[in-house]
Amino acid sequence: MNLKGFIAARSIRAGLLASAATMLVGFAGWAVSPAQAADPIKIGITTELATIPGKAIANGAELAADQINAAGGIDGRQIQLVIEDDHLSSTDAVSSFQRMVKEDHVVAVVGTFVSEVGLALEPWSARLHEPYLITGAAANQLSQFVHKDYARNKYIFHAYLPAAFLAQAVCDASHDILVNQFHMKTAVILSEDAAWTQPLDAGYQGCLPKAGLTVEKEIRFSPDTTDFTPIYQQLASLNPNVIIAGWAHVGVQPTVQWNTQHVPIALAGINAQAGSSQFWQATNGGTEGVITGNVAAPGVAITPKTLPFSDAYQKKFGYSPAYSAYTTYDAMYMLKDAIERAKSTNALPLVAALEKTDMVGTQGRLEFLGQSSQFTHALRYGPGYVTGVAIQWQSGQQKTIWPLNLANAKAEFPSFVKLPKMAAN
Amino acid sequence: MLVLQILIDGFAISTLYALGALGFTLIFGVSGVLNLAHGGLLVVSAMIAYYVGTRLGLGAYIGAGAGILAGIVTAMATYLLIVRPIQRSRVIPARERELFVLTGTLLWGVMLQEMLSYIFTDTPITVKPLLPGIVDFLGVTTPANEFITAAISWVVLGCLWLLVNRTKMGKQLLAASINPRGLTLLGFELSRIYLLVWIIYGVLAGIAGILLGSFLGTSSEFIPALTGSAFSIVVLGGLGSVSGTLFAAYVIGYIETLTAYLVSPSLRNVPALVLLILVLYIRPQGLLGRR
Amino acid sequence: MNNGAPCLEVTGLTKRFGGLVAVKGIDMNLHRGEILGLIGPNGSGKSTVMKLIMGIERPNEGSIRLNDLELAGKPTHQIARAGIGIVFQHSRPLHRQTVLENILLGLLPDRLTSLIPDQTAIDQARSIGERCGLGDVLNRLPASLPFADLRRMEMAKAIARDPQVVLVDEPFAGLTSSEVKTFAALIETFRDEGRAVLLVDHNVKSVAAMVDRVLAMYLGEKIAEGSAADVIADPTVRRVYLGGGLEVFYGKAQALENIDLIVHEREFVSIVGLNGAGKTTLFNAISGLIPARGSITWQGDVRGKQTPAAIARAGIVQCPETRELFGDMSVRENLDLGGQHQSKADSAERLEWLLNLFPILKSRAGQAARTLSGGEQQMLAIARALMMRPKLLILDEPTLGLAPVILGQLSDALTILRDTTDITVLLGEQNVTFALPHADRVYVLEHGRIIWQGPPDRFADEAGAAYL
Amino acid sequence: MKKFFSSKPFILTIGTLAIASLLPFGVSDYILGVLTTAFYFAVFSMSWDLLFGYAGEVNFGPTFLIGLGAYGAGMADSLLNLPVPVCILIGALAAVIGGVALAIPALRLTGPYLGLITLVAVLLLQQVIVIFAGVTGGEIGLSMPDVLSVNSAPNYEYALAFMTVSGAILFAISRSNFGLILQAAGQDPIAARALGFNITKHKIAAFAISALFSGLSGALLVFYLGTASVNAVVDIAIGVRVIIAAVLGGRRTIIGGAIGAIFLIVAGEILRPLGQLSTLVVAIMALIVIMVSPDGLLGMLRARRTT
Repeated sequence: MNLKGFIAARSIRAGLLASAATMLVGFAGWAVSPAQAADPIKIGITTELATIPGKAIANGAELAADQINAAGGIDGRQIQLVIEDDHLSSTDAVSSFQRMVKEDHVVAVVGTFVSEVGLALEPWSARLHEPYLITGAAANQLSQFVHKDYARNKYIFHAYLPAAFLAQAVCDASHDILVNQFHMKTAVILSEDAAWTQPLDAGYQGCLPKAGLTVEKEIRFSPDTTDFTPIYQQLASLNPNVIIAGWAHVGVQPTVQWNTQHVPIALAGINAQAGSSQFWQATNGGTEGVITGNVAAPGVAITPKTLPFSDAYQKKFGYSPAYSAYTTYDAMYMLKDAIERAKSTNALPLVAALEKTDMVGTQGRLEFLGQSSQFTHALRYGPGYVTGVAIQWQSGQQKTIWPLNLANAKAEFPSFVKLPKMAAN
Repeated sequence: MLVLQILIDGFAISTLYALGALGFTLIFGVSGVLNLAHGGLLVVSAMIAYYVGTRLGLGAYIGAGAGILAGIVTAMATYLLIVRPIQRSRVIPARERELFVLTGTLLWGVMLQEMLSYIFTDTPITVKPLLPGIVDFLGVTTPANEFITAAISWVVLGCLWLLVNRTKMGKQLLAASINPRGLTLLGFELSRIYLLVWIIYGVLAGIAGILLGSFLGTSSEFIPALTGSAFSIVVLGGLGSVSGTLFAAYVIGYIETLTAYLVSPSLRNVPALVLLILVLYIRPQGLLGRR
Repeated sequence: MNNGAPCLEVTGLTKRFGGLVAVKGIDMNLHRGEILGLIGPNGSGKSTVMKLIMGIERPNEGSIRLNDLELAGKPTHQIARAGIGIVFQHSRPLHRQTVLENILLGLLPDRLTSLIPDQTAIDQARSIGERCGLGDVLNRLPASLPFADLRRMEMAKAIARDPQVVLVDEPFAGLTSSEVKTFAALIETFRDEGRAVLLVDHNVKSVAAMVDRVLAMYLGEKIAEGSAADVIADPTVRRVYLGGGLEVFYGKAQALENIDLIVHEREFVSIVGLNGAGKTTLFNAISGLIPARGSITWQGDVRGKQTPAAIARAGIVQCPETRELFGDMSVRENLDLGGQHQSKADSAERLEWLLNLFPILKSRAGQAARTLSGGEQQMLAIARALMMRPKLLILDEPTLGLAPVILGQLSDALTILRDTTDITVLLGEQNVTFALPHADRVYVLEHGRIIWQGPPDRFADEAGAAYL
Repeated sequence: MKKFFSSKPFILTIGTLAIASLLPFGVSDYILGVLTTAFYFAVFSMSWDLLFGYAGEVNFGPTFLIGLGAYGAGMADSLLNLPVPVCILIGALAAVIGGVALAIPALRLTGPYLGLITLVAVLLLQQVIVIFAGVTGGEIGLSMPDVLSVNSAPNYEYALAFMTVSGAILFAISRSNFGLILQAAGQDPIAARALGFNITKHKIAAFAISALFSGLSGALLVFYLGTASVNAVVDIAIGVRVIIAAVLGGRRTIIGGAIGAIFLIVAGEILRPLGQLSTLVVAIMALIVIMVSPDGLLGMLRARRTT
């Protein structure tokens, strides 16, 4: 094997002695390290470390791994995480996915909250027969991909809710809060023009009227929009009761501008960044009164596992978990459970075991949909399973307002929001 | 009503564009440098202002001061670490220096972006506005911060005008942009003048970054787009022409606002890009450029 | 010699740039085996004529016919293919390719599909190179060649395609006297091969020995045509040239050889030399604008490494031939910048004094510098330099392109300056009639060397022949 | 010519390529995967160098051409279900058309102005992709039914062969009569015209050739990745990488582009343990290299040989 000498010769010629040394070590590492007898169970995490939800994925996985290892591991074997930053690039993600599979021989890969990255990785999961659990991205296409060619793509699990279910959750919450409590009647859908919001908007269009809100208009804007004034001015003239959002790429700017311009319309829907505990500071408090769907909320015991998790997370990292931390933490436990039931880390038995998952996680009861659903291998949505929560920012804190049985606060809106006159009861 | 809304909103956004691009055009006019790390300067200032003002809780004004300081420091670093070494390099042939300054500042912009995303993550933040609340102006509700932003921008523009036209130092800057050799012959050290321009650039970028950050938010991911938009405005107005830059900023600002109001918010950027291509075809020296 | 039909026939050639008429109705014939000199001072339009013939600029009117083929308005590459070659004064060679490959470039077909040069073309390039005196350096890279060889290479490229007409722009600029001779011989071989050659230059003197005919231009129009002797004798030409007005060039490859020069305190020293002799280079070396070997002693001390600005502040102030005014700033602002190193009072006093010395500037104080006439600009440049209170004032070609009446004013000002102040002056001039009256001593510079020095009264006898 | 085939750099290159072609027998799939991406980037950089280094055209938007190739091929596959080679040809064709469209302003504009046009072209393409999300997949990206191969070794060999052939062709073009004329036109367009060359024709051809290889490489890259997305093939950051790679490797050499691209990607992988900071360190290294040796890595090699 000639590689070491060859690379070394070139680098030193290149005169970059410092980097040559690094290279040499690096390549030597690559070239010699053989597939080690996998005593620990390796799990790959692909994520975007410079973002809040991306970092939360890594944190959630780390916390789960620590707890599982401390409790004796999986059938006595320790979990070892391989965390790779894909820098929000699908190219980097594909290359690190391959590295984790081929070099580290990870049992499964978990991660990404970016649909684009998830979609790029899915074909590789199928091609390399590598179980892959997506824990933050929401596009419908992610699980539809499995449905389209189950035999090939069965290795992929969408361990989060597809956009269509997220829309349903928003409608359900809107019905209970906005319509029943505040007598709202009209809504405008305001989504960033992105592929994940297409099924979301379609879902909104379908379920909002059933929930009691007439959709007056659907506005889609470019995700690189920075100035939302024209949109809010236009909305003000339509004068609906509520804005139902579909935001993930944007968040801070429309929220801040909604607040600074005193847009007299309530803001609800999915405002993904508002799910983060840092959102209050990022918006300088502009998020006061904003409602968003989220998987869980601080201090709310959706299941007996929710609070212990968020407390441990807060203790370990010093801040509260973003939604993707819950999903990733749960995904790790689903993997542990499946490996133990399958008594194997091989792909096919593991997939079969994952399909039979039925456990209680931090978000609710976890079960994957079957082949017959168009969202094959997505989490089951509905009361008793995963529904998510609706939270509202109140005085710098995220309060849960829905589901009603879990609520720790009543919804209230900033003074500049014009509410419909309460009908005399 | 709609007309007034478009006028007000377009004015605010255009003024911000103008301020953001001003330093870029100034540094090109005086020292011939196209700084492709421009967006980095704006975002560094905004991030520091946010960190000091909001995270450390020292308030909007102290935050803004820290942000401007950060702008100056970053501008100096750009000049002293990147631009000047390339300009003075013996190994880089003279006629390729421009390309190397472009490549060097481009890499510097990447470095700033990576450092910021490492320290502050990519998540967008907003700088604490100097003045909260809203104003009802002839029936159009507008955030007070928008007026403050426009007012500060115009005060800064006015100060710059006074500096250039009414002070000894300004005369030197003007002379350097017209004829650097002539200035050398009169016994002025160009190196000192360039240093000075970079400091002024830092102040301008700092203020622009903070105002942008309080109005539209900021994130390390915005750096390339901010550089791009400053570049477009400056080329559209005519490279190195301050009045051209102001004019182009208003053209782009209003075209975007009109599109957003009258056509569709999601097509907001398209007409401006098309206009840019058309202008470059028909009048490559820009709207108000000489040459 | 001029038998038969002309090979290049230019009639009524006119070119306007906006409102400016650069070339006005020029007629010109060029025969095979003939060298025609096209001369004219700066801005006379001679270079534009050359560009119009080559198609680099598009004429507004007139025709350019090569053997009855109309070329006016055609793109450059078609004109080149039709049989006209050009030797540019400044051209960027391919610096990663050898001299041979550079010459070969001129022989390549204009087709995308031709990939490998054929052997005959390579042989041809080699023989052209050898004919142009490049035989020894064919395999070297242009960067390693002396300036003269680069010019040879440009010549070789231009004749590679065997053109009937060769246009040469300032063939001798920047060359030493021995090189001038070999270049003249080379250009004469073009004529002997039956080509028509058009030499474009500033003055008759440099091309007189080899041209068959000369055509003189001024302000876009033909002012004289005939033999070199006739044109020199022509009263219009004399009038134009006595006004000075020869072209400037800058950044040209030019060397100074072992210049020893002394200027005493309160002395007025003139350096005379033709354009391209090296005056500007010398001054720029003194001002520290370009690096030079050797030493410069100033007020008793050998000068170390100093920036040009520090040198200026120390008292050596140059007023360059390009004037380097701040065109968009007012006269007053230009002057104020010169006075910024002094206290306000000193500066104001100096300004007062200067405005008396150049009264015209007083009435122009608020005007932008670039709107001034040439003479006024020159006065402003001198005045601005004087604002610095120089110990040594270097004046480089102050008479460049000025009308005689302005020369008088300038001359008067210099006289006042000499009589009323302690100033030391180093004047570079090619206009001898201006340079001599003021001077205490005179140096003559030619091709980068000092060839004569002495008092002005001996100049006419000992060194004047070359100038008058 | 003969001399060229027996020259030291040529033998070195052939030797390197020969060793590279044997790598699948000795190294892990992962190294192959990294090098596969690097090889496609190498072609991007080499194509860019033909335009910039030779024709002197400042193209700030190489990803306009790459993106057209990638999306042309990707959409042909996902919408029309055409066979893979046909898709790749369609992608290449789309890129060539884009290249010629870009050449038209290039004939009128130079320097920063052309740079801006090329940059705007990228932004417009990005907008178009987002606006027509229905057929392009929008910001999520296009998932493609077909890939070149599932296994690393064949993917690697395809990429290596493609890079070698493209590099050889681009290198030959740069050294041909055409390349010589192009270089003359880039250095001094007026002088080139005065020597009898129709530089308009040559420049358009240069844009077309550069676009052809960028487009082919973009198309192959998406068939390797199995997905076409804005942030993989259109984003300005990708274009910046391509340019930095070419400058880092050494301009006006063609081969330098390949060396720079492979260096950047391999260095990025080696520095992966630094996590988020790896890009920062690579940028610092690139900056140091171009400041110390403006002719890039290849220039360093050359300097070493001559001293």
